[in-house]
Amino acid sequence: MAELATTTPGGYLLVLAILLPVVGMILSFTPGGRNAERVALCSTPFGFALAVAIAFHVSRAGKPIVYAVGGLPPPLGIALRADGISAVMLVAAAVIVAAAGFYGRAKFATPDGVREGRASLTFWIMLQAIWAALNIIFVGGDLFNLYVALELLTFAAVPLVCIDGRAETIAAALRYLLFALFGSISYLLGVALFYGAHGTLDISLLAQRVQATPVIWMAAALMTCGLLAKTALFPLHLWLPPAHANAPAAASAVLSGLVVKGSFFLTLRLWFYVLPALAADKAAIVLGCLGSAAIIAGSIIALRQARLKLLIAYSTVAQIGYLFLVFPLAAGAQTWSAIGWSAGVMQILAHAFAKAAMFFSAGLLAEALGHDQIAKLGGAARVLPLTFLTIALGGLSLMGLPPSGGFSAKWLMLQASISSGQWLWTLPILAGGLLAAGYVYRILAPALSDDQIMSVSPPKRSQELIALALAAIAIALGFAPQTFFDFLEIGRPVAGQP
Amino acid sequence: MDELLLAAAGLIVLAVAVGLARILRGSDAERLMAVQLLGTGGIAALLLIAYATDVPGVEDVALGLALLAAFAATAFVNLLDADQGDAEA
Amino acid sequence: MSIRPFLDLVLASLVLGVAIFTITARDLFAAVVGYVAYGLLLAFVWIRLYAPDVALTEAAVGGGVTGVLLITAGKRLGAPNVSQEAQPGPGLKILTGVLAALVATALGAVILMLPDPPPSLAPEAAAAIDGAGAGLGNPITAVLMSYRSLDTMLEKVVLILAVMGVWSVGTDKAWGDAPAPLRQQKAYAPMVFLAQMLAPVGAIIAIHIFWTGANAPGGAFQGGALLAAMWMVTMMARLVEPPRVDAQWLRLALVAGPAVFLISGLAGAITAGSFFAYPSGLAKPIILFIEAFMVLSIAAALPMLVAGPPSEGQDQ
Amino acid sequence: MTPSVLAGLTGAALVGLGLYGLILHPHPLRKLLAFNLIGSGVFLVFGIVARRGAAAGFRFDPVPQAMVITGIVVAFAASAIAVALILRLSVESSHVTLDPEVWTKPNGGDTK
Amino acid sequence: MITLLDLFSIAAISAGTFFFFAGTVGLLRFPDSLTRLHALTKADNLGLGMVALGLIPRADSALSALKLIVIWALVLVSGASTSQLIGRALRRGRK
Repeated sequence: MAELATTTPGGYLLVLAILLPVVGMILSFTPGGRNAERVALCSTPFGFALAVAIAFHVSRAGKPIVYAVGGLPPPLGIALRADGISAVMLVAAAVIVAAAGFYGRAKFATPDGVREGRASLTFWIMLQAIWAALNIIFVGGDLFNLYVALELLTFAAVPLVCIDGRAETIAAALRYLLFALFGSISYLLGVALFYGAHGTLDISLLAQRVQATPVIWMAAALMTCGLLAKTALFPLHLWLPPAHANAPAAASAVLSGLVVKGSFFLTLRLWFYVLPALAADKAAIVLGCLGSAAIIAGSIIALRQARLKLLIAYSTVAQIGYLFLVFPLAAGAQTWSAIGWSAGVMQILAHAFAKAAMFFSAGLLAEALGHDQIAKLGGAARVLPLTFLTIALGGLSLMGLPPSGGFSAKWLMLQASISSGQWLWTLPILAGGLLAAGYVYRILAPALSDDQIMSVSPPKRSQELIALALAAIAIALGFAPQTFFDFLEIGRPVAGQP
Repeated sequence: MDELLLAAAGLIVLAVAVGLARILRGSDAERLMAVQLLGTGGIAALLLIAYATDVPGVEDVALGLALLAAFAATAFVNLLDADQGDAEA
Repeated sequence: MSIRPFLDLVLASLVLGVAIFTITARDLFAAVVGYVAYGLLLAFVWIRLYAPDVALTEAAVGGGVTGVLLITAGKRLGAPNVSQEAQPGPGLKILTGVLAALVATALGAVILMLPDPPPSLAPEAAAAIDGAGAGLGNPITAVLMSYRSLDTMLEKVVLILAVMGVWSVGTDKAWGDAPAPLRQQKAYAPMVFLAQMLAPVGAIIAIHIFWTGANAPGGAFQGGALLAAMWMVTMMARLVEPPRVDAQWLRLALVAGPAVFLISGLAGAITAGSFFAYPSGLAKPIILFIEAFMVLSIAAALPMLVAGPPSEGQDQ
Repeated sequence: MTPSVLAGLTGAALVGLGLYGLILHPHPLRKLLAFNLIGSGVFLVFGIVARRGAAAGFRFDPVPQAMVITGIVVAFAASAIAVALILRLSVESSHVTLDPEVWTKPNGGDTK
Repeated sequence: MITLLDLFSIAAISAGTFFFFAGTVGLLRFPDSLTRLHALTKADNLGLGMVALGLIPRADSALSALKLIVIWALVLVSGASTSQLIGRALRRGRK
């Protein structure tokens, strides 16, 4: 385990991946104005290159790459680590942030004749801050460092929700903030107990030291509870739909596609990396049940929404539910737990790309039609064919129809639940798919009808293509080769094996 | 001797804390007075603790508190009389 | 027989009493005032826990700056739209009470169960303090600036982000303008006098606390917070006005701390073989150099957080 | 009872108290106060962990104390953002409430 | 062994403690805001002043003694100004 505390080749890339968006933020903020946009957009290719380079190093080493910050290894210093899922998430974040940036140019470019605009500056800085926070979450190896990252993520996400300044969006942002603050403070309390019990916050050191004591159970419960509030798992989902539905499309995509995944990623880290020593079958079942409830409740409420963006936001609530099935399905060291693990990561990725594409499309549609009432979408597909193609492709993945990333994820989940003998989990998985088909049909059916509809303004082709590209990635994930799943296994701790 | 200083510190804190009952019932200005008294008493108690125990830096905490007590009171007074006269406030 | 246990008990019950008042008070403003008093009392608890650094931070931020922030907000919101709020029903109250009591009891029980002997990084920190550490007498400064430098740098980024977040809540039309002054009318003579007396003395004290922070309790954050308080006092006396949010010097001051930290962190890769490492022998001067800029950033950030978003027509 | 045990129990009580206020108070500023109470309770838990960790000639373990200082700064930043939102909400709308009923009308936009 | 200086300290600190008590009693028992304010300023200025005075002989460095004096002066200045401002606010409120 000592190898998890000392710097490995390529480890310096982890620091650079974190610092690039931080530097970008500072360079955007100081001169302000048009610079913010330039810096943000210029840094995305570099960030993507860094993420790919990290993935390359991880796959070549076949084990996690590590960097001890300041040359000071844990427990005193902070270590950064990237394993298979970190690398994959880094790449996904870079792609979606870049997409949101280029998509958001249409709305958030500083207008001519203005030196600096409120909404533009906020958008470009917060976008980079979200990116920085996510990168830390993906490679952070220290629970307190991860707390700072969680707060960074919150402070960046909340202003995006109320960027247009209507009272309704401010209330949504405030509610989001309060939920998120509760989440972080609960997480922090758990951190305090971890430190009190074992004198370190380094994930790999804790994994060796943790024993199933009441202190650790309490810490785990508090941290999980906090992270669930931030991930908006049912029944702590109340803040999500108004927040995600009211943000501008470019921001919604990042919030729904990436930000909630940040806190989910930490939940994964907590249970699979820090606490493998806990025989946590019951806790896993509780999380699985909450996930199932989220799938059913979220989908049913989504079916009843009148506004497209709210429908998509409730669909996020449901799709988050699937993620939590990972806990019962990937626990332990059986052969099926690897399948469950792959399914969970695949679901994160498929949903991230599909949902970002859907929100982009919803934004284009609202722009083009002047509203996003589902009841008034009659014939819209003829006016906006590319946008509806994107919605259809994204919907395909959400429903879990082949070929798509969503299908792979759900198929693997079904496999894992059957081969592990936990066949009850198949019910919410299948029911969720049917309900998703229902709400996607609700969007597509009127749009494909023969009604006449006038578009207020034609959508920008480049924006449509960006959305389509993301949807295409969600579909392409369905063709992921076995090497991809092997890559996800790198660094996955297996209970019972040191 | 140190115990004596500590006892004095305890008494002072207790005394000014009883004064906090003014927060329970009183006008806003009186609430402010109670907090101001708590601040001053707190500084006195901190000084006594600084001399009675060996925790380093307590003097500097008292110094900071003295600075901040004035600061909080200023803010408060500021609002008190912004209330009056200025209807737009 | 010492009187300390008795004093501790008194202190704990005071803290809890004021906390209960803050939660249960009818009047919003009374609750806010209670919170300020609570912040002051907490400083004592920190002294009892041998944490003067934290006590100073708690006094400066918990009692001082947060107090001003909340007092201002409480006053501006005023009473009318508060009391109409639907009060939760008794059933919900009991349910929540039970839940809160359960959480508190479980937490208390768990705290009593913390392992004995307790784990600690103090020996490692003591050993490292002369080595790669820094040569700093104050172990907390060493932890903040050396072992956990990444946290500290990010925390300053969080502050900039928070300033940006607060500014972003303003209106489009007001962007670039200054926040509303901390006081509407012209200040009275006693206020001006106080600010003129306090600010220079306070600035000296702030610098003293920052400077001793290398070896004794204190440090960049505490010094910066005191400096921030002094700037706010002068703004409340209308001796100076809040700056425009697009002022170049303000932006530079805000980013100075994290930027210098970042640059020296990057330079560490060349000069000391690792990001955020310090070349041996130069650690202390470099840390003080970075901290000086952090004081500047903190002193700029806290008042801007309190002052709120830019406000229209503040800049004729 | 040692001071650190007492402080720890106080911290636990503060967390419970704050939780009660956070859930029950309808007014966002009161919720914010409650959140700050929880925060200080959590910091106290860090404080006792630090105090218990006294070793090697130190009266305390510096690592958790440093974390508290970072935590206090972050909590303040959070309060500032929340206050800015609350004040803006009170300007934009006659009622300062987070009641979802008011805001998630199907039509969004206007609340009347 | 108790020296003369110790006696001085004890006397001064006891007096300081007394003034804090007096201040509290005044704040709670006096009939109106202005008289309560009056009680408060006594505690502020004299209470802290006596405590600081009592501690000065015990200071082990000139800097420590200076800090005591500065603290007192700070509280004196801010107490004087704020109580005047409070008084003004009270009077205007009453009109």
